[in-house]
Amino acid sequence: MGPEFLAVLQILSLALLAAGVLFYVAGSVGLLRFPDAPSRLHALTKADNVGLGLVSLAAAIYWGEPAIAAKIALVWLFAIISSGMTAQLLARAAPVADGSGSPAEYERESGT
Amino acid sequence: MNALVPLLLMFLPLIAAVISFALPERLAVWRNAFNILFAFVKLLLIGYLLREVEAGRSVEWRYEFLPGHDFLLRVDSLALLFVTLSVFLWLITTIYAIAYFGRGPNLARFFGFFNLCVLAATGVAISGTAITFFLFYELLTLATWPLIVHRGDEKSLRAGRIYLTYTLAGSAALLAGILWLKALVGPIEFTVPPDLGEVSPIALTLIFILCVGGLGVKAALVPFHGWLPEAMAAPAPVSALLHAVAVVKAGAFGIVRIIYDVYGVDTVAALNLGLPLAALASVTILYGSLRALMQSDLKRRLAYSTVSQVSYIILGASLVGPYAVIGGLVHLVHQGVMKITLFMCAGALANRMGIKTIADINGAGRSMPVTMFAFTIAALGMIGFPPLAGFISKWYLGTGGLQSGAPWVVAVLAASSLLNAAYFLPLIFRAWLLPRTAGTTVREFASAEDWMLVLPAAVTAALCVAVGVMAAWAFSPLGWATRIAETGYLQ
Amino acid sequence: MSPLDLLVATPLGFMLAALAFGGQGRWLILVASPLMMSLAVWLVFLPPDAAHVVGGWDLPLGILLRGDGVARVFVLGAALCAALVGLQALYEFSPQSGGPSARNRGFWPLFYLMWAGANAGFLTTDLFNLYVALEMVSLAGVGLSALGSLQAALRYFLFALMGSLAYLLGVALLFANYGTVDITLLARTAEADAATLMALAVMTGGLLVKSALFPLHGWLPPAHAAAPAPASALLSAIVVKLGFVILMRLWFEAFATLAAPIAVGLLGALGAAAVIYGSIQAMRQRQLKALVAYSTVAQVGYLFVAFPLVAAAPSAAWSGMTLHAVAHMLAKAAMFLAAGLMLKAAPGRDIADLVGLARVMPVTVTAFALAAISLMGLPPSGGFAAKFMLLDAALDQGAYIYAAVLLGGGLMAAVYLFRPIAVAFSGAHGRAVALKAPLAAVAPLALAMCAIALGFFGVAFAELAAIGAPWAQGDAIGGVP
Amino acid sequence: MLVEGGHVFAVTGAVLAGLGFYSFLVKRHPIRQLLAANVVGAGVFLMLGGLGRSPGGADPFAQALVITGIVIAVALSALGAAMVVRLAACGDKDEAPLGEKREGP
Amino acid sequence: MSAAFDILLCLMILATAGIALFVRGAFAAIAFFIAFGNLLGLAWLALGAVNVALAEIAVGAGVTGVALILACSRLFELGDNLADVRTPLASRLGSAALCLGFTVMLAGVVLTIPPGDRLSKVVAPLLPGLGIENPVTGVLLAFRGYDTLLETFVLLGALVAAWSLTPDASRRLPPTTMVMTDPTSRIVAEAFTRLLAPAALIIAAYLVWVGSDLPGGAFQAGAVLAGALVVATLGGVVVLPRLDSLAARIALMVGPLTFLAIGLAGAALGGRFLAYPDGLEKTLIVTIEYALAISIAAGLALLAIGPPQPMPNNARADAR
Repeated sequence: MGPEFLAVLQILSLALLAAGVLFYVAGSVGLLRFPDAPSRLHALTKADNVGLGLVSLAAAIYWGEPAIAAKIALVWLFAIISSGMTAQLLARAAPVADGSGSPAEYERESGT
Repeated sequence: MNALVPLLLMFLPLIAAVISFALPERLAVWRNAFNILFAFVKLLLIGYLLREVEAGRSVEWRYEFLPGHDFLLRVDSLALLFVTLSVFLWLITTIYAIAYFGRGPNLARFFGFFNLCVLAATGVAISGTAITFFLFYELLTLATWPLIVHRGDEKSLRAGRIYLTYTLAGSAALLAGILWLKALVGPIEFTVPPDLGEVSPIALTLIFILCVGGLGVKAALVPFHGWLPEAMAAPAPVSALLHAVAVVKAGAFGIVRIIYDVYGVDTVAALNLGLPLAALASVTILYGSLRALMQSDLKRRLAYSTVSQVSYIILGASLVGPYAVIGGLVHLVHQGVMKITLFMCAGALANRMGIKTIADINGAGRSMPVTMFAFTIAALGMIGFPPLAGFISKWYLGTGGLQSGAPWVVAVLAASSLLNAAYFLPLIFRAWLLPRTAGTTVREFASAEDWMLVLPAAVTAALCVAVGVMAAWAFSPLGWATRIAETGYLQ
Repeated sequence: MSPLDLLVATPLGFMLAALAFGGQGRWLILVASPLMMSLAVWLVFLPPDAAHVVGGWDLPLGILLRGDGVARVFVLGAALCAALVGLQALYEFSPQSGGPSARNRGFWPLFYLMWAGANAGFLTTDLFNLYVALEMVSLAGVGLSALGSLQAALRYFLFALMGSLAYLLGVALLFANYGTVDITLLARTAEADAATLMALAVMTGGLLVKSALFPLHGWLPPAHAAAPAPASALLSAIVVKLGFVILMRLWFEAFATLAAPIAVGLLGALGAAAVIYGSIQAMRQRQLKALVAYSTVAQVGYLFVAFPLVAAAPSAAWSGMTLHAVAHMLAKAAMFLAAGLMLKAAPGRDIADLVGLARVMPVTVTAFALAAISLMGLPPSGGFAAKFMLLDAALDQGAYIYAAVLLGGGLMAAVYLFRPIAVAFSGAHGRAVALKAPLAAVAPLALAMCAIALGFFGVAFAELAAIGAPWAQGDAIGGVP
Repeated sequence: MLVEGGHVFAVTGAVLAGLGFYSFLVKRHPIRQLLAANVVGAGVFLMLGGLGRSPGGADPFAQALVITGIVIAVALSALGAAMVVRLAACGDKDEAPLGEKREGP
Repeated sequence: MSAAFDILLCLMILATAGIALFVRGAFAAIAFFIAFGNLLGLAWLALGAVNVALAEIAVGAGVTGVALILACSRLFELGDNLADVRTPLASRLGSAALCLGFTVMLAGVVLTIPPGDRLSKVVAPLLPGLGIENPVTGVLLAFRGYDTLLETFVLLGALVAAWSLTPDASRRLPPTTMVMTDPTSRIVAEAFTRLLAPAALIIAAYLVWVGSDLPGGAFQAGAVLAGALVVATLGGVVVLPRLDSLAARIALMVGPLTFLAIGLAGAALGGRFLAYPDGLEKTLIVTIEYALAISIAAGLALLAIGPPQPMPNNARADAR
């Protein structure tokens, strides 16, 4: 594992980091620009999760030890699950931009 | 053993009070018996004390009450004079009160506080240090207030309010005076007069004004006498107790203590405070008699007469002459005896015949001869009719005034005697010589308990005469007062 | 096994027991009162230099528990108060007395929490531990006043919260500056630099809120007036005192050397203003418990009037100040309990409704009157002895204004305290109905009698309060030489 | 001048305390005041932590104080929130001092 | 370089705090307050205080945030629109001047105090005696064990005070049932809980165990468990018991009881109150920590959710 290999890893993690930040920015822009809650949720959950993935990958590479990498992966996993759950709940409750003030009508599963 | 007697003198009324508070109304007979028994035991204790003090043995009990301040109970000759008067008259007033009330509501409470008053009065008499005196002086206020508001109607509550306003303000002034003096010369013990040498005269004068002002409230000196006539709303035994024995005398006794035991006669003279005080006392004497003249209500007239009579004592104390001192001290006893008779008679008349105003008294002599006879003796004594009690004290006060170079004192005494005559003689005249006016119902000696109501007045009336006639006897109040004056204050 | 620890551990144990027993938890007081009283008495008779570090960890890391004079006196007073208030609460919060059961169940754990917090606060010399004790007491105080009126409790809660944060800010500054939060260490190393002065100022501000001194007293009257009688008795007697004791420790021990006379004078002035304001407000109240609550505001004023007197002549005024605090603790608890009972019997909550109560319930009215005598500072009560000592010290130092405030305060107290007593004595037959449980009046009477009895043991009290007092160790207090 | 690391956080803490105290005075609704109190608390703790910073890491004693402080702060805030809701739910109308009057005649 | 990060972080903290304090909407305020809490956690990390960072995020931002949000939602339903009534300008300016002065003075004073650790050199040599390496746990559980003991009782007291507010009417009700009203949302929450709960349990147990050597400890673990409990009640998986039910009371009291019992045992065995007999320190500390974790979890969860209320949604939840 020559020094130049390490340098490549450094560059790679920096690149991943930049990509991750890019996705975060996209998510934030989406948050600001989109008209109503569900669409904003869409922007946020999608962009930020990917951004988080890239950043954690960059961190994993930067640290290099497998134990830390595993922990970071675990963090990412929980983040994904919780953002998914919150997005679901928010979407159901948030009023749609059409001014009706009532939550979006999604098809209802029968028999729950 | 001697140290325990003053303590016992304190605890007896306390136990009597607790018993009175505790016993329910249906055991009233037991309560009355206990009260009389305890009063009688106190009298025996006084007898023992008389023998002890006569034999020159000191009787005192000391306990460090606050850091640097002692709680001292000491029975000296001056204290004994006041204690004997108050304990004896207390026994009589207890009997009178039992008869007067019979079966009323709240009597347990009445007799409880009645005994606490005894405790406070005896405490005032035998206190050895200024702090002890103040403690009992204040306790006296607290113990007498419930007696004034005993009936609980609006009039007595108002009287209670006025009484508190005057007395609490007065005691605040007294406390300030005592503590200020303590700050300058250290804790004050009565028979160990502090050396006021290096203390600035202005401070001493201010302290004197504070203390005498504070005590003057209870002694009903002119500007502070307002509460006394109002306190007439209280039942008769209370008025008798307040005027003849407890509250009023405590104030006068306090002034005597301040002048003789704290300042010393010569310091008072040096600060030339004696004369202004004498002048104030004289103004009170005249003002009291004048206002008494204008009263239509019997008890209010007696109240104003007390305002003027108590100032005789203060007049005596403030003059330098030896006879004036003796006159003042002996009047302490004589006024007590006479005034208590007047009030008990007035109470009996009101209780039995509903006599409230001067006009009602017409023809009372025929209906209640014994009471009216006692009333007449006491009234004559107040006027200063020889050989009764009043005459002796006025005589000594007059000669004392001349000795101390204040001839106007005699004029004041003469004028006040005239005024006394002006407001007492019509009463006697109406009672004996005028026919009874309609509207008064009387039970002529209907039941046995009447003798309990009338006997006390008769006894005290007899005392008025005895004190006057046997003045020369060594153990008479005059003899005792002379001995106090000679040993205590005239070196 | 030393009372210094047990005095805090036992009430905590009883709190857990009360929580465990739930409904029947109220009978625990019959065990707790005697036990705690004996611990308090045991503390009083410990050797003068009784002190030890909790868990054996030495300063500056550990916490020093010290049984000095102030601690013994206040712990004994608090034990007496809490024990008797507890007995009264046994009657007040019993199921047959009505009121929601959540309230009955909630009272006891909070009662023991307050007791433990007060004892912890009196015994420790560690500032952060004092913060936790303050929180325990304030929390219990808020909980108890919430049993009465929620509006007042919320207002008290917000005031107390801000007070604690201010106090905490001061502790943080001191720790950052000196590396210790222990009073005894601070007393040796404190010097008047910016951080210390700022810390002292901020902590004093917080503690003035806690002890309800005049401008910052807004939360006290509504909370005390609306709470049920045992709760307001505890609030007035114990909660207000802990803040004051901490201030005593700060100003006369930790920062004795840099307590400038102007600052102490300011506290004295605030105290005087509190006495006057509290008394005037009390005179204007129509409701009995509001009157008693405002009298607390006035009496707290007295304690701070004593500050400049102690700063100038510590040995003279120290016992006066402590005696006044303890006498007020006992008398105010008695008065609130008696007032609670009287209002149960009276048709309404106003003073005018107390007509004829003296005849209907003589024991309770006597307790109220005895407590009033002590609060007015009339002999032979403890209040009188305290006022006498303070007046003595004030006149010795020539502080005539403070002497006038002490005397005037006593007179004003007489005005507003005699009013309810006079109405109770008025004989016109009021619609009062006798209480079913005459035994309930035993607690206030016992407390009032203790307040009166204090008057006779002035000297013993002074010696006890002077044990380990900061000025007793030779260094003069305050900037005044 | 390079302000030492700890001072940055300490000053932030101080500013937080000031801001929180201002908001506590200005905002009238109890929930907002509760929030302000929490910010003041956080500020004080940050100040304590900042001043405890050293090359070897934060001072454990300060950390312990802060943790204890945080738990007490959360306990009080939750109690405050519960009281506000309870006050809004039932108001003070049925809160006539329960201890005073027995229900019924 | 890290100084720049610190300053940036502090600016963000001040910004979020400012918005949280002065924004008009109540929910926005609390949202920013939670963000402020998380940023504070980062600040504590920057200061190297990992224990405090955990506590700040889990307890400071987490539990307080949940409690405030729940309180606000209930206030909305009760019709209190949390409107921000404008205080008069005069008093606003006055308090602004007061607070500005106060802040400037405080900042000035803070700058005069040189940062540096105070007692870590005192703590370090004593740690081996206890058999634990994490100094914070050492201070919390041993050297300042008395503070921590009293503090757990404060938590318990706060809960009792909150629960003693419940009027009799809603005595029978469990703590305000928090179940999602919309069925599908409830399924989502339930699924999430089923996934999260075991992980939270393991993490909490790990946190307590590791607390004696690495950053962690009872309070942080308790907060994690409390979070899991709150989410569980959201999903309807768990119905939190009433305070007067035995289960709740045991869970709440186990922590303080064990701490007090061990403290008294130390005193009884000839030592002193809260003195751990040597040799047993680590085991005793860990047992206390586990007991505390349980009590803190139950306590914080019940506190965050608040006492039973005669609430509309309570009624509705029961109606179905």
